[in-house]
Formats: sequence, structure tokens, C-alpha cells
Amino acid sequence: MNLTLTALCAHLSALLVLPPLLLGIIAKTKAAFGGRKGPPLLQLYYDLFKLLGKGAVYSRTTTWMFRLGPVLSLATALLAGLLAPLVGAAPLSFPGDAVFFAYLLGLGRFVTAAAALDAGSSFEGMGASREVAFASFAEPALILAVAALAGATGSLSLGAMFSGALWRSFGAGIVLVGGALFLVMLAENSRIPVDDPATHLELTMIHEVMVLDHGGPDLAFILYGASVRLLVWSSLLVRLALPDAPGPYGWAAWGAGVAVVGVLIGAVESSMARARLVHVPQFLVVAICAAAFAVMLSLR
Amino acid sequence: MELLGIILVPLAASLAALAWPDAKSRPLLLPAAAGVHTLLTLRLVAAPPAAAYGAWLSLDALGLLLLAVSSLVSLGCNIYGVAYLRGHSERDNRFFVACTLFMLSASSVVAVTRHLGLMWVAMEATTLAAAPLIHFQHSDRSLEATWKYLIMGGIGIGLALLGTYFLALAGAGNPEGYALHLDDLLALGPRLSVPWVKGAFVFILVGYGLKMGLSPLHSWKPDAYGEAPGMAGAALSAILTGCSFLGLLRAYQVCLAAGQVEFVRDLLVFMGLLSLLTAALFMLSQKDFKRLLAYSSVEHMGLLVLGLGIGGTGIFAALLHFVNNGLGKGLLFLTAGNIHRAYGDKTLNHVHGALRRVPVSATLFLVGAFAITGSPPFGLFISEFLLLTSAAGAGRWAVALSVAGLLGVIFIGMAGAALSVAQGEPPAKPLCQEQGESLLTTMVPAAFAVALLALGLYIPPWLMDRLGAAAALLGGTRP
Amino acid sequence: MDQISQLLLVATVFLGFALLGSSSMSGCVNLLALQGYCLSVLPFFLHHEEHSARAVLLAAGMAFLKGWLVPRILLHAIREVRIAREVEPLVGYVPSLLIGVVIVGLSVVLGQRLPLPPGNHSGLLVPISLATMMMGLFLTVSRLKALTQVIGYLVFENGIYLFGLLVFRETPWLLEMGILLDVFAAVFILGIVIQHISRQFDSIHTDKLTQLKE
Amino acid sequence: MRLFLLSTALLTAAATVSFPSASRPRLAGGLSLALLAAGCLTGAALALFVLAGGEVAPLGAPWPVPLGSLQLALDPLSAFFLVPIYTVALAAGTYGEGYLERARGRLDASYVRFFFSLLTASMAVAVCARNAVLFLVGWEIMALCAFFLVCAQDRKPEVRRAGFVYILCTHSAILCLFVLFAVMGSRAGSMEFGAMAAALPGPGPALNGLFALALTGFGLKAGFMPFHFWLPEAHPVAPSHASAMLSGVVLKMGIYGLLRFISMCSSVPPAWGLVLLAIGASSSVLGVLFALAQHDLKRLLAYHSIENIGIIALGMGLGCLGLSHGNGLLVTLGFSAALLHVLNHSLFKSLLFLGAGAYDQALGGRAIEGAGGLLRRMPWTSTFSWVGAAAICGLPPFNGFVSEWLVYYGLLAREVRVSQYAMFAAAALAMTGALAAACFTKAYGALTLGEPRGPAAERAADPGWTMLGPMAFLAAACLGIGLLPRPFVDAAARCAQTLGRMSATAGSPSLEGALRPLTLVGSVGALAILLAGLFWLCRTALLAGRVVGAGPTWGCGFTAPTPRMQYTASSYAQPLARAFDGLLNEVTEFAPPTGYWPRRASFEAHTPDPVLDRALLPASARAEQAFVRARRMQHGRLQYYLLYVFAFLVFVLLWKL
Repeated sequence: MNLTLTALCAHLSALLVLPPLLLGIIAKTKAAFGGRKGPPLLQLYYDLFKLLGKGAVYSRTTTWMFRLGPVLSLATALLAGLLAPLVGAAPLSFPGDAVFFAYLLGLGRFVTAAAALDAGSSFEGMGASREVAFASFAEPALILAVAALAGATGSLSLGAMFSGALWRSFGAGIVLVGGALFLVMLAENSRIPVDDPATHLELTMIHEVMVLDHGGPDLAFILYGASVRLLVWSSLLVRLALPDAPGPYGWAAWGAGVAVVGVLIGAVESSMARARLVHVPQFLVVAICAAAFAVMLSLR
Repeated sequence: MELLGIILVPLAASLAALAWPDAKSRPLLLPAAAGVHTLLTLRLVAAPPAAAYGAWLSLDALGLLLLAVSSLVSLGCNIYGVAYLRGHSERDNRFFVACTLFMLSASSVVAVTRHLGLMWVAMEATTLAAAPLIHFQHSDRSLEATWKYLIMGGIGIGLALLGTYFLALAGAGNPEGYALHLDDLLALGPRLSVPWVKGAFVFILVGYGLKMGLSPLHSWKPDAYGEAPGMAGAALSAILTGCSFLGLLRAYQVCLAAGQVEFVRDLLVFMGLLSLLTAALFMLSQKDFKRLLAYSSVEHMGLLVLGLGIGGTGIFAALLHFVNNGLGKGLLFLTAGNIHRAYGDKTLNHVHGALRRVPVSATLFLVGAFAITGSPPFGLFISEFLLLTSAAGAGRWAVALSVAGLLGVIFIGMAGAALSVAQGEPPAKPLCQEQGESLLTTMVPAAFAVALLALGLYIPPWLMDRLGAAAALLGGTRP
Repeated sequence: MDQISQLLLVATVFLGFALLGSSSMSGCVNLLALQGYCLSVLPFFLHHEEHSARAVLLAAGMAFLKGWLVPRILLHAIREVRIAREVEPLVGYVPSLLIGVVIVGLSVVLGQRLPLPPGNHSGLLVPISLATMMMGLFLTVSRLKALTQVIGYLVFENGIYLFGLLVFRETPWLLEMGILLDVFAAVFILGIVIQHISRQFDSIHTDKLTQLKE
Repeated sequence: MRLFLLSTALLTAAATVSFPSASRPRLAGGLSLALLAAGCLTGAALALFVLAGGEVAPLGAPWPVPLGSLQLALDPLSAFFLVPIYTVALAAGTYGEGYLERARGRLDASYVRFFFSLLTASMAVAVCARNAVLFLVGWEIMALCAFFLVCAQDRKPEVRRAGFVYILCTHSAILCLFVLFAVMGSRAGSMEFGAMAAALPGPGPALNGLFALALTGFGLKAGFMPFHFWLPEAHPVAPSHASAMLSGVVLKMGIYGLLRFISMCSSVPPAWGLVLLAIGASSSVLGVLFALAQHDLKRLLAYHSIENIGIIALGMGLGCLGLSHGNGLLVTLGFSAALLHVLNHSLFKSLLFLGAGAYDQALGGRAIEGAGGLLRRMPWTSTFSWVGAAAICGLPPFNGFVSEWLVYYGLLAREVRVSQYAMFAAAALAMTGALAAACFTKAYGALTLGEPRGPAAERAADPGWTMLGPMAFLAAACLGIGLLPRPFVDAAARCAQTLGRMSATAGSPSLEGALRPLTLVGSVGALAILLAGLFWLCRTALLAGRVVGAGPTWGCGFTAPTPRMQYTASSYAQPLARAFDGLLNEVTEFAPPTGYWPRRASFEAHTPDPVLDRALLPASARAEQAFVRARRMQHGRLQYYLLYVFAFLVFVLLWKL
């Protein structure tokens, strides 16, 4: 691994510090679209800080599974962040890490769903059910996107696939893959039109309802983990589109790109309604098809 | 000496049975005579006498094979018969015992004679002797079965006689004149008249094939086997069919000597496949387990002629299969008889849970069912596998494939019935004394099962040698 | 002599036709007896070079058995079991006769495929024996009553006997013994069975004998 | 090879010893278990010795049976398959003693022990046999033992049905093998595998026909998709430790056979690889989909076996493609993925079946809907089962991921790209993984999480350590392979190289490049555990000294929730079931609540198997009708029987004379 210490530190600090900010950007964008002032940009930092300072109430139904969910899902999110390139090479990079990345996220989902079921509430069960159902469609889209990029670049490492250097040879494919990944990202991170993070009706929630019973530090872990995942996904999109340049310029470009993705998400959320749950699979099938076409293009 | 002994001892015992006054002790004649017969046969197997050219009674490898199988199976059946007849003391067993022994004597004649005319007479005798065995139950159904058996058997034996005449005519025109002695016919060989040899083979095939129960000539078989007592079924399916198979083999030998094997082959393969098909058709969801065994017999007769038709190692396979089938049928019919007795019924709708009602018999029945369908590690697996290999080796892929397919269907029928009988909840009605199994009624099938297993795991070299010699007589080769 | 043997052979076939067309039970038995007599004298004319004791004995035995004893047993059975005197064919009389014609034609065709064995002067023997045999078979197939089936079987046996005459000269005694034994035993045992059948079912109609089926 | 014979003898002794001592159950159990353990350990030691590069001289003895000879040999392929056989047999056998103890009165212990030990011995013989007759004998004894294990509780009608379906399939399989070996052996003039391999025909219809026979025969055993239908019938009804053996190991014998056949072929047409890929993709996706629709825990696990067999088939398909394109790296990757997944699946699937057995005994039934809250009541069983569940979903840091990663690598990496279809198989595999996660959160959640839904679940308790110990061992093995994959992968790769008839060094640098990341995968997995532990400690530290309360689950405003109102397994699976309705064809019976004061309402859903229930049973019913019609031939009239004779005689005379 030819990774300098500075690059590693930069990667780690970006990964650890920036995620809540991205959610702030999204919230600001939505507020701007709605003509409101909105919460402060750093709201999630305050929330996390407050939550970490609280005590906890655990349901009498729950077991260690319930307590495992938040910590393991946060751990997987952070490890996924180590595998994904932000600027320059990722700290952990090896051929086939793309698959590992996908399965780490899967592990996080698995424990979150199990923790939700552990509470024994029908609402949380419902959320877990939807989460895993939609993941079944998101996962093949993700792997097909990876396959397309692997076909185009000849490498199975995230760092090489998401290098932004493919526009000339694989432009159409990049568009398709980018679209697919964007859709998958919306689904995986519970954004509109798949899920509405701001809803207050449990029956329509997915991710939020799964964590209804968590509180205090656990909820902090969950919220933080979710924001880390969103940042990692956004970073992948940025790296797909922008050429990579190490050093401060690279970081600047990357930061701008991530902010744009945040604004984009905010824009989508402001302009669309949440889709009916039965239509979500169709939405994801679109992503699968886009990625499949990209694979065909990559094979030519 | 032994040759005369194996004919005369059972014959004398049979006459003695007719004269024997006491019905209770009469059945003891059965194992006594069969025991002596087996001892003499063992001496013959251990040291086969040199074949004397032109003698009427002389034992070759093929005859030895039939003799050994029929002697063993009838010994088993006759030991079993003591217990069986004890359970049916209300019925007069005079004719039953006499006919059983007479059949043994006649089948010994078939095995040791070299004269085809004499052989035919002995064959006729076995046919007639079997009729009282089938009719032993004295019910409407057994009467009907006997009637059908007699008429069809009579026709078959008549056709075989015609075939024998044809053989005699085939040798006409030679200076030696007419010949019905096997040695003469073989010596004439290519000088035999081809059309007459062909005609002879056709008539003998149809005649003896009818007695063997090859499809489409098998129609009497399910009725007769279904209504006969278990031990008679075993004797019929091992001895009677064995005798007729030997008759067919003799005709085959003549054809071989006359250089007419090619003409025979297609016919045999055709009949073999047809028999398998018929068995498959009728065994699937067969409701009566004794009739099922009859169709299984049709199947195995089909396999025998199939092996003969394939030639080469197929003939060896057929002969090995003949031995295995005799043992397997003995096992199945005797255990089926036990189960029939324990339930007073032989339809699958009423017989369940035999593993709990008659555990030993049911286990053996299950073993027999798996063995007879060619599952390893039983003897029939070796012979069936050898058969398939020789079919494939002869380039008859389609035959091998269709045999395997039909065996699959047959397995469905056989396993379905055997499992339905053995497994499940037995009826609540308790078992009365004479319905249960005893040491005597389970010992014999158990011995057959052990023999079948042994033949699957180890075929003694002397048996290989005898089989090889027998196959060589038919132009077959040892694998 | 040859001419007489030819005539006898033709008579045998015609008796076969008559059997196919006969509607009365006892008439059938009488025709069978007549056929038996025909066959019993045939050896004298067929093998005219010798009138050995063997031939005489055979003829006498045949005449006794086929001409007298067997018909007597059958007639006795008919009286004893009080069966209706009609034959009750499955196939009507006229079609039966037509099939008989087909059978004769078939036998001629088959007979031509077989070379005539030396020492035989009558080319009719092989086809006529085949035809008689097949007619017998056809009778067993096409008639409903158990007794008529026995008659058919006996006709079939007659055909075989006719064929046996071809090899009569050189074959040993044993063979004839076989034939005679066969006929005797068959009638004897079949008679017993018919007795049983009539006692058990009050009839010898084979419709009663169809319990055993799939 | 002496050791192998010793091990087989010990196993056979373990089988037989149980009967004479049946009157003293403790002694019988102990003695049988000791012999089983000795046999398994001896055999496993031998297998490991071979896998570590040791050579064992083959054993050849004449066998006085036509075509037969006692040829036994241990090459890496055989040794690799021996490992799961002995490992699972040991674990399941130990567990079985506890299981039989608790099931006394319902199961005949001697009967089960006999067939279990014999099953182990026969599989070992089949794997080492180098003569077709010996192989077939071992194979059929295995099949029959498995059949009798399936039928251990034959009083129940569903057990009899399952047993019947199973025995039909296994016999059809062996008939295919009869023909296969008959053809191969007759070409070679010998039934030795070596001679057969030398006499195989070149590429062409003949070779493809043989492949079709092998695929059908071995595929029926392995449970490839159209041939899978017996599996969800047979596996659930066996005693659980036998199910573990059946699902974990016996299925793999089909894989072994197919691999052995492929290793005999000197040339492999590309179509074979594609066929295997197609079978693998369809088996894995459909297997997991149908698993999702099940309510019976063991039936669900059985469908998952189909899924995993599909993954193995994907690996084999890749290996075959590698063989036909001469790509050594792909051969190694594909076959080692398949082999490693064989090992992995045998570990986690047997673990899950053992857990299912414990649940079954605790609840008195295999239905998952009535359970719940067992993680609290059966903590150990549930913890070990959780490991199995995570492993079968292919999640890191467990062993399932390692082999799936290898498959992905073979499907996607550029240096091994020989077919464009492989990429789409990757999508199928991804979908399988996600669906498996859905399925196991469903099953695991319904069983062990939340509140008990019935009285049986209330009273449930962990079994003793005879049963827990083997589960712990298997769970540890799953985690161990996941964290330290290299030695296992290397062993599989060596086998794969001998399979592809390559010298062990060929393609080494690129292979090393492909396998090196696995070390990293293992360590990152360990890192995940460490990180999670760290956060756990953080939380404990944060919460130290603060108020940590316990209360009811938040009912979203509803004040009187009952355990029955928890989300059920069926409702959990419903979104997916609806999305795949066209494939699953779920049958529902719904009596909706009516009126103002509805008294009863019911909803029932079950998913019939597409092959067995929707195709084979109707087809066989129709065939039976046709047969009944054909059987009127035998209608009881003697006249017609005689007519057949007459007609046949005339026909033959006209044909032949």
C-alpha cells in the first residue's frame, strides 16, 4: 500500500468528521426549496452530541442482538468508508474489494434488521421487512454497476473503478452506471422517493421505523453510521464523475462534488413525493436495467 | 449315479406322499427329499461328471446351473412348506406334497436330459404338476387361475412340441437321419436346414416363452402367482420358469451351431424390451402385491432373454441374473406369503405397517424389493449392471437407455408397493397365533437374503467358472 | 394310397371348418371324434411302405383316445353339468368360417417357406397341420364356454399330431407316448377342472371366470 | 490407505455395535459414539495429511465380482471431500446422542445410529473408490442409509411421502449412473476410473450425451434446480442430525461425482460451463426465493441448500469454462470456489440444522410462526444459529463470504474473462445474497427475536452440552475460516489444480495475486469485530453512571400490544413474495373478517413446489390414468389372452420365418 501518512490522516478525518455536514447540506437545500430558513448546517452534530450524553431505556423484550445492531452497523459503515476512495487511493484497497464493500453494507443491514426484530414491535418488523426486500433489488444493481466498471477498467478494486478517467472510453456507460448508483444510493440511504426520512407516520417509514426503540448513544451510533454511509456513497458518485487529483485541489474538488450530490439529493427530495411501496421494486429494476446495459456496453 | 438319484429320490418321495396315511407328518417328506436332492446336487456341482456323448442323461454346465438353482430354491421352499402346511391343517395336503416333489423330479429330468423329446415330456410333467399347487386354496379365484394356467400352459407346451418336431425335421436329409438328441443336432450344425431351424426356434420361443411368462404371452402369470400360496409362487417362479428358460437355451444352442444367431437376436431383444415395458406398465400402482411379484417375474424373464439377445458378456450376465432372480423371487414370495397370512389380505389398501406387525418378514420383504430392483450391493445389481455394460458394449445404446428407463418405472412400482406394505400404522386388530411369523417361516427367506447379499459382494471363483462354462456353451464370454 | 392320404388330409381341414361353423355342443364333439378317426388311420396311408406293429398300435391308440374316449368324456360332461347346448361364439359363425379361410391361406404361405422334408410325398401335410392347429387356437379364442375351449384345444392337439406324423418314422416311441400322455392328461385334468368349475359356479360359462384382472 | 480401511471398519463397527447393546441405551450410545469419533478422527487425520501434500499409495485388491475390483485411492479431491464428511459426521453424531436421548420413545436410537454411521462409512468409500462397481455400491448404500434416516418416523404420512419421493429420485439418479458407467466402462473394457478416462470419446455428441447423463445422475443427488424437488420433502422429516448430514454432506456427493467426471474428461466443451452457470444462477435465485416463502424451518433450510448448491454450480461452471478456454487461473478459481463452498456449506448448513433440531424439540414442531423470543430462552442455541445464519447469507467475517468472494472474482475479474454471460450470473449471485439475508432475518427473527407467540416458546430452554458442543464447534469453524481463509483456500486451490490436471505450480503468480486479498478480507473482518467491540465498550463507558432503564417496547401509541401482534414471518416476507408472485405462485386462503363484530378470520398461505407439486404430481396422475387404460389389456378373459398368443405367433412367423 503506497499510502502516505498524510493521505491516510486526511481520509480518516474526512470520513469521521464530514458526514453529518452532508446531511446538513441536504436539509438546507430542502429548506431553501421550501422557502424556509431550515435547521442550522451543523444540526446533526448537536443532535449527536446531545444523544451521546443521554442515558438509555431498553425494552424488556430485547437481548444482546438489539445492542449489537447499532455498533456493528456503525463499524461496517466506517470500514466501508475505509474501502471506498475519497481522494487518492483508499486506505484499504485490494482486487475484489468492491464485492467486499457491498457485503459489508449487507452485514450492517442484516444486524440492523435483526435488532429491529428484536424489539418485537410490529412496526419495527415492518420496517425491517421493507428494508431487506428493497435491498434484494438494490444489491444486484450495485453488483451489475461494479461489473460494468470492472469490465471497462479491468480491475476489481474500487479505487481503480472510480477514478473518473473513463469518460472518453466509456462515457455512455458512466452515465448509466452513475444513474444506477444514484438510484441505489437513494434506496440504500432511505431517501425520497424510496423512503421519507422526515415522515412522522410509522406505517410509511422504512429505516426510521426500524430504529424506533433505540435511544441515547445507540441512536447516536445509528444516525452517525447512516450519515457515514451517505457520505461514502456520495463520494463514490463524485469519484465516478470527477478525475482524481491528490492534494488540496483534489480535496477541494471532492468537497465541492459531495456538496453538489447533497444538493442534488435535496432537490430530488423537494421535487418528488415518496413513491408507493409497491412501486419501489420497479424503481430499482430501472437501476438494474441501467446497470445491465452498462455491462453490455463494457463488454463491447 | 447322482443323476438317477436326483430324479428318482423326489419321484419316490412323491409316490410315498400319495400313499402316506398321516396328513400331519406328510409334509416332512418335503424337506427330507429336497435335502437329499440338494446333497446330491452339491456333489454334482463340486465334481461335475464328464459329459457322455450321446447319452440320454448327461449334465452339462447349463443343466448344472438350472439344477443348482432349482434344488436350492426348492429346498428352501420345502423347509418353509412344513411350517406353511402346518398352518393349513384343515386342507388335504396329499396332492400338494406329491405334486411339489413330482415337480422337483421332473425339473431334474429337464436339467439332466440331453434328448429334446424327453426334455419336452418332463416339461409337460412340470406344467401339469404345478396345477394342484395353484389350486391349493380351493377358492373361486384359485380355480379361475388354475383354469387359465392350464389352458395357456397347454397351448404353450403344444407349441413347444411343434418346435421340437421342427428341430427333428431340420436334421432330415442327412445320412444320420432325424435327430432329437442335442449332441446330434449340435454335431450336424451348419448342415441343419435353415428354415426349419428358424421355425423351430420361433415355436420353441413362443411355447417355452409362454411358460416363462414373456410378454405378450404372460397373461396367465399374475393370476397364477397371485392365487398360489407363497411357497408355490416361489417354486413356480424359480423352477418352472427356469426349466422353460433352459428349453429356450437349448434351442439357442442349436441355432448357434446352425449359424443362425443373428436371426435370433433381434427377436430376443424385442421380446425382452416388450416384457420390461409390460412389467413397467402393470407394476406402476399395482394394488395386489403378489400380482406385483408376478409382473416382476415377467420383467426378469425379459432381462434374461435380453441378455441372451445381446450376446457376448450379456449371456454371462443373463445366466448370473438367472441365479440371482431365483434367490430373489424365493425371498420375495415367501415373505409376501408371511405378510399375506398376517393380514389375511394382499391388497395395498389394507396392508400397512408390516414392519411393526411382522418385523422380520417385512424387513426381508423390503430387502427383497430393493434387491430385485437391482440396487447395489445385492446380486441383481451386478448382473443388471453387467447386462447394461454389455448392451452398451454391443453398441446398443438405445437398448441400454430404454432398459434403464423401464427399470426406473418398475422401481417406482416395486418400491412404492413394498414401502406401502412395510411402513405406516398397522391395523389395530391383534395378531392371532397362526398368523404370526415363526423361526421356520423367516429363516428360509433370511437365508435367501444373505445369499443375495453375498452374491453382490463376492462371487466365488468356482461359480464364475461354472457360469463361464455355461456361457461358453451359448457362445458367450466371461467378462 | 397317396390319394387316400390326401383325401383324409382334406377331410381333416373340412372337419375343422365344420367345427368352426357348428352351433351345437354335441355336434362339435361328434365332429371332433370324426377328426380323431381320420387322423388315426392316416399313418397307414402316409407311410405306406411299412405296416409295423408300431403304426398299428399308434392308430389303435389314437382311435381309442381321440375317437372314442375323449368324446365320451366330453359328452358325459355336457350331460352332467346340464349346460345349454349352444356353443355361444364370441365371433359369429360366418366370420369364423371366413377367418378359417384366412388361416388356411396363411398356412399355405408359411408351408411354402419350409422345404419339404425328404421321404414325404404329401406337400399338403405341413400346411394342413398348421391350419388345423391354428383353427384349434382360433376356437379357443372365439368360443365362450369352457368346454368349447377344451374342444378347441383338442383340435390344436390334432394339428400337432398331424405334424408329428412327419417325423413319425425315425422318432422313438417316447414321442408318441408323450403325445398320448399329453392328450390324456389334458383331458383328464381339464375334465376335473371343469367339474370343479361347474360345481363352484353352477355353470361353465367363462364369463364367470373373469375375476382376476387389473 | 490402511488408515482409511481402519476408519471405515471403525465406522461400520459403530453402526453395528448399537444393536446388541440396545437394551442398555447409555452403554450403546457411548460405545457407538466412541467408535464413530475414532473412525472420523482417523479418517480426518488421513485426509488432512493428503491435503497438506502427503502422498498415500492407492490400494488395489482383486474383488471376485465381474468388472469389480477394490480400487481405493486418495487424491486431493477425494481428501477434500472427506474433510466435511468426517467433520460433520463427528459433530452431528455427537449431537445426535443428545438428540436421541431427548427423543426417546419417538425414535428408535439403534436404528438411527446404525444408518447414520453406515452412511458416513459408505460416503467415504464412494469418495475414495476408483472402480465404478465399488463406487456404485458405496453410492447406493449411502442412498439407502439416507432413505432409512429420512423414514425414521414412518408412522407419519408426510414422512412416507417424503421417503418415497426421495427413494425415487435417488434410484433414478443411480440408473443414470448405471448407464453412464456402462457406456464408459464398455468403451474402456474396464471399470477402473483411470482406464475409463483414457477411453472417453472426443468432443462430440457422444461426450455431450455422457455429460447429460452425469449431469442428470449427479444433479439429481445434488439438487440442481429442475431436479431439486425431493430435497424440501426429504430433508425436513429426518431426525435433525441426520438432516444436517443429508443437507450438509450427502448432497455434496453429487458435486463430487460431477467433479470426478469432469476431471476424467480431457476436453471440456464450452457449453458445459455455460450450462452449469445457468443451472447455478437459476438454482441459487429460485432456491432462495422458495425458501423465503416457507414457514417450516427445516423446509426453509432445505431450499437454502438448493441455493448453495447453485453457488457451487456457478463455481464449477467457471472452472469448466476455464478448462475449455485453457485459462488455468479460471480453472483454479472456479473449482476452488466450488470446493471451498462445499466445505463452508457443509459447516454452516449442518450448524443450522442442528440448531433447527434443538428448536424443533423445544417447540414440538418445525413451524416458525408460533415461536419467538428464543434468543432469551435458548441463548446458546440461538447465538450459534445466528453465526450460521450470517454465514449462509455470505456475510463477512464468516466463511460463506470467502467462497462467494472467490466466485465473484472468477465471474468479474478481467484476467479470467472468457464468457460475457458470467457478469450476469454475478447479478444473480448478488440477488441471492440479499434475498438470503432477507430470508434469514425473517426466519431468525421470527424464531428467536421479539416475544414468544405461543406457550411452547415460553417454556423453551437450551439443550445440554452434548448438543450445544457440536454447534459451538461448527460455529467456531465458520468464524475461523472467515477470519483465516488462506490455508483453506490454498488447500482448495491445490485440489482444483489437480482437478484441472495442471501441475501445482502452473499459473502461480497470477493465482497468488488473486488469492492474496483473502488474507486482507479476513483481517478486515476481524477489524469489523474489533471496531464493533470498541463501540460497545464506548457505549458501556458512556452509559456508566447514567440511568439505564428498562421498559416495554414502544407501541407507537397503542397501549395494549400483545405478542401475537408482532410482525409474523409471512408478513415479513410478503413484500418480496408479492414482487415475485409470478414465480412463486403462492396459494392463499383468506377468510376476511366480516360484520360489525367479526368473530373469526383466517389467512393461510403456502407455496407449492413448482416442479413436484405443479408439474410432476399432475403429470404422474395423468400418466397413471393412461396406464390404467392400457392395463385393460389384462381384463380377465382367457380368450383375449389366447388371442395375444395367437396374434404374436402369427406376427413372429410372418416376420422371421
